[in-house]
Amino acid sequence: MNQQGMSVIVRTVTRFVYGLVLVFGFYVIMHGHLTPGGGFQGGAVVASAFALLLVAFGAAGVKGRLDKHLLQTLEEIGALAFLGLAFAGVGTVFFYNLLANSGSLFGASVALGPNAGVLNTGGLVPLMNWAVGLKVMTGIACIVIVMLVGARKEETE
Amino acid sequence: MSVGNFPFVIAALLVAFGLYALLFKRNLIKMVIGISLVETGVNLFLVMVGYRSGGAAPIYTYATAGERMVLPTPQALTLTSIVIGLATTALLLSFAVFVHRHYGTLDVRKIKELRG
Amino acid sequence: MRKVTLLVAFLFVSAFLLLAATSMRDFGAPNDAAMDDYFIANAQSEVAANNVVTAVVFDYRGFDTLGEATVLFAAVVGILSLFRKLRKEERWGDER
Amino acid sequence: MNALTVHAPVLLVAVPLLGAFATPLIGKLGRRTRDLFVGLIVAVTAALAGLLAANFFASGAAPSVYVLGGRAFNMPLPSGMMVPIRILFEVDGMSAFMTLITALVTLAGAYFSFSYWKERSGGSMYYSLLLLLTAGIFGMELTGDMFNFFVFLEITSIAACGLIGFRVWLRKSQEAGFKVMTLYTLSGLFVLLAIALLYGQHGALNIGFLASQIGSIGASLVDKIALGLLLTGLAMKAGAVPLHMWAPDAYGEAPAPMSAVLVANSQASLYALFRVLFTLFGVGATLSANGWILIVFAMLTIFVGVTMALVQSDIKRLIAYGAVSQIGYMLLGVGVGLVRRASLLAGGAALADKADALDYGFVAMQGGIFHMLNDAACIGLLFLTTGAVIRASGTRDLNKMGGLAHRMKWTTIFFIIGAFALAGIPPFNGFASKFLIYEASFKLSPFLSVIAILSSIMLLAVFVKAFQGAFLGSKTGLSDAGEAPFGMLLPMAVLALVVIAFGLFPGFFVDTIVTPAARALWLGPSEYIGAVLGGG
Repeated sequence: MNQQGMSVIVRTVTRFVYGLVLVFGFYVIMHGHLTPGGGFQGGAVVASAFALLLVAFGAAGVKGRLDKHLLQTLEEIGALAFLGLAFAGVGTVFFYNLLANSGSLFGASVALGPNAGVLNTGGLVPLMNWAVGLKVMTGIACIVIVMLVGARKEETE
Repeated sequence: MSVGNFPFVIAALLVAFGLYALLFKRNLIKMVIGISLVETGVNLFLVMVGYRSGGAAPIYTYATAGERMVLPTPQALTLTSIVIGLATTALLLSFAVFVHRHYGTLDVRKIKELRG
Repeated sequence: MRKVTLLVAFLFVSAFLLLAATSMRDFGAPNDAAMDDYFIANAQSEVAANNVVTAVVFDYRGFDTLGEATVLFAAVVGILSLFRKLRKEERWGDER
Repeated sequence: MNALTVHAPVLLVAVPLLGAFATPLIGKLGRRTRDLFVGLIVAVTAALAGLLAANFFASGAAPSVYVLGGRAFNMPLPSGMMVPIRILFEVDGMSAFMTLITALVTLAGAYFSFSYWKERSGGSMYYSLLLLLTAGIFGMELTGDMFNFFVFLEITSIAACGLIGFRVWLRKSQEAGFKVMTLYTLSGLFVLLAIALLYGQHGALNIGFLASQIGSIGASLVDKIALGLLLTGLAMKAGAVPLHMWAPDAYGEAPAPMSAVLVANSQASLYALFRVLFTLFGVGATLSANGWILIVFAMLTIFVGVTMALVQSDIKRLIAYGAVSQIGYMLLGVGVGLVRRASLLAGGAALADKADALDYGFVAMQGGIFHMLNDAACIGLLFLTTGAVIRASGTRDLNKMGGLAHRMKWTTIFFIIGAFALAGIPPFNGFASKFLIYEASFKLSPFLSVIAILSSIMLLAVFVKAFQGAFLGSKTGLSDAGEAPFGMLLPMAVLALVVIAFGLFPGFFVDTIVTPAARALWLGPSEYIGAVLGGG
């Protein structure tokens, strides 16, 4: 693997797969309260798509597309959003799930027992999934980029 | 057929292998691998603790009615500890990169300014 | 000398681990599952989430998840701080 | 109780976390704005800790709980259940006491950093890591849930290692970072394995519930192995000999104000060790043996710490070994208390009757716990002065320094105060707590007390050597050395005032804050359990 990335086969396959991996990651985050998965898992899947880009195109190839400062800012926003959602219930108790069964956004009640699942349930849980998903995808992508670029610098020195 | 507590022994063995790598390997990267092995062993142990024989995943979407479910808490704890393991491993590897930058080696026998 | 100490410590800890594993209860038969049965029975009515594990992660034990997100945040900040750009006066080896 | 008091425990963790998440964003607005923001967050956190402690010590010192995410903050059990379902925070005398220590040290460390770290790169990340470390320490001290404790332990580990390796231009700091992170992770994994064992045995994670289970059915073999793993992991994280290899590196290589905060971190692990020994395994385990294990740890720590300090020529590392030896005094005091408590329990005596200044076990506990506060203040002061000295002279080697007393009068005075206090010289606070420890351990075994006193005298010799090397002598080779700026002198002065105040009025502080803390451990788990499960 050189600075320019890997062979043309890998790059072509990456162009196809990249979008699919992203969509799958967002699906896992979105359906976290219904199916196996959640913010962390989906975020890791999306971050793996970023890592795939890095491996296939090399650090130079993604320079314009993945900016580490932007990623870091997004990560902080995700963290703040999660903390804010935790603070939302502080009228009762910190971390109180005030949207569950309330009838508003994500506030529908769920039929007890096995069912097909409704997306509009879970109260704060889906929102937290999104906050954590944003945090994890940008955080892991940030780690991968910084470590890859840092390690490169050492090789050329 | 009952398996007794044989699966727990497997997890303990994994932890022991990791400890061995951590204590007796001389390369920083191999030490990190040792730590990862210990982590994996502990996570495996944690998730095994929550198994209930014949149980299914604790998710109601399209589940069979009246099915036995395994304990959800250890799965949540394992999820948390996997992410923590990821974070520590990443930080350890970054330190290894910088140790290599300063000392030009990853051999612990040659990195010993902090003794005594 | 150092190697012998390490070997003794290693054997000691490993023996303890194996002892703990062999004297655990049987695999697949939890002693006391009151807490987890509560989660399984009430996650749908209290949190309105079908996935009990997610209900535990984000509601019942949400604070752990905040801590976990914080750990990841700390690692990102730590790694970014290691690979940051240094100023001119921060020379290699300055002890200040 | 008003809303602020109710939510104070969780705000103590949430406010520093908010600061940590927001600091890199606010840092984009410039250094002054960021420093103002961090200063505000740290001050608010310290005020909350003060509020929590004041409210707690005024209200007659019964443990209180805060249930995270429940329908009400004080309902740990859902109807019809015997197990707490949610994570909860539990404040008793000991945790309220510990939050005071942490608040004091972080306040001094953060405000010292504003001028110490002014011309350095990466300031936003530095303060972010500092606030994360603070939040982690507060979480460790307040939480009532085993796994939650582990999560906070890992937050402090990672944030601490980020700070230790922060000066990437020093090769030693990177070596220390790797070493400390390895050992912190290992200790964390030991704790996690112990938690898994306890969960497998009892199906719960709440400390109060586990304590009541262990107390009522007795500790099984697996429980005892879990206790062994917890002891090993937490002693490693606290830096007790023979598991201390990381401690001098960590304290020595971190930026000076952060070394002070790292000492608070070690003390939080020590607090957890005491919590495990007195609350989780407070009845139904081999108490006397645990006490003697603590005493052995303590004697080794005192002795090795002081002898290693004698041979150092690096001023920071010398003080780091001094800090290691002080951990031993705390362990000694509490270990003696644990042994005495076990013999009283075996004799069938009521512990509540013995919780006064007449029983040597309780006095030892008071001494050990009071020494935590004193040590945080004077070791913090010493690390801050060292930071000022290294900044002025550009070296850490005592053989190359000299004559700083001519240029840095105030720093010299603060160094003398800190050194005398740590070595246990009368009008300062170290004497007040060490005297209690000597007195009580003499009654258990004169040998312990003789070693402790001799080590203190050796420690004084160490500091005389350091003082002579750094401050006395002619003004040589230090062209740009001058007095530390006001921003650095002020936190030092605050800590020095604390040192003197605790030394002059020890009786008042022992009665108001130390005795409730010691009682909370001494009386065992029944009150702690009662706050969670009701009845008791």
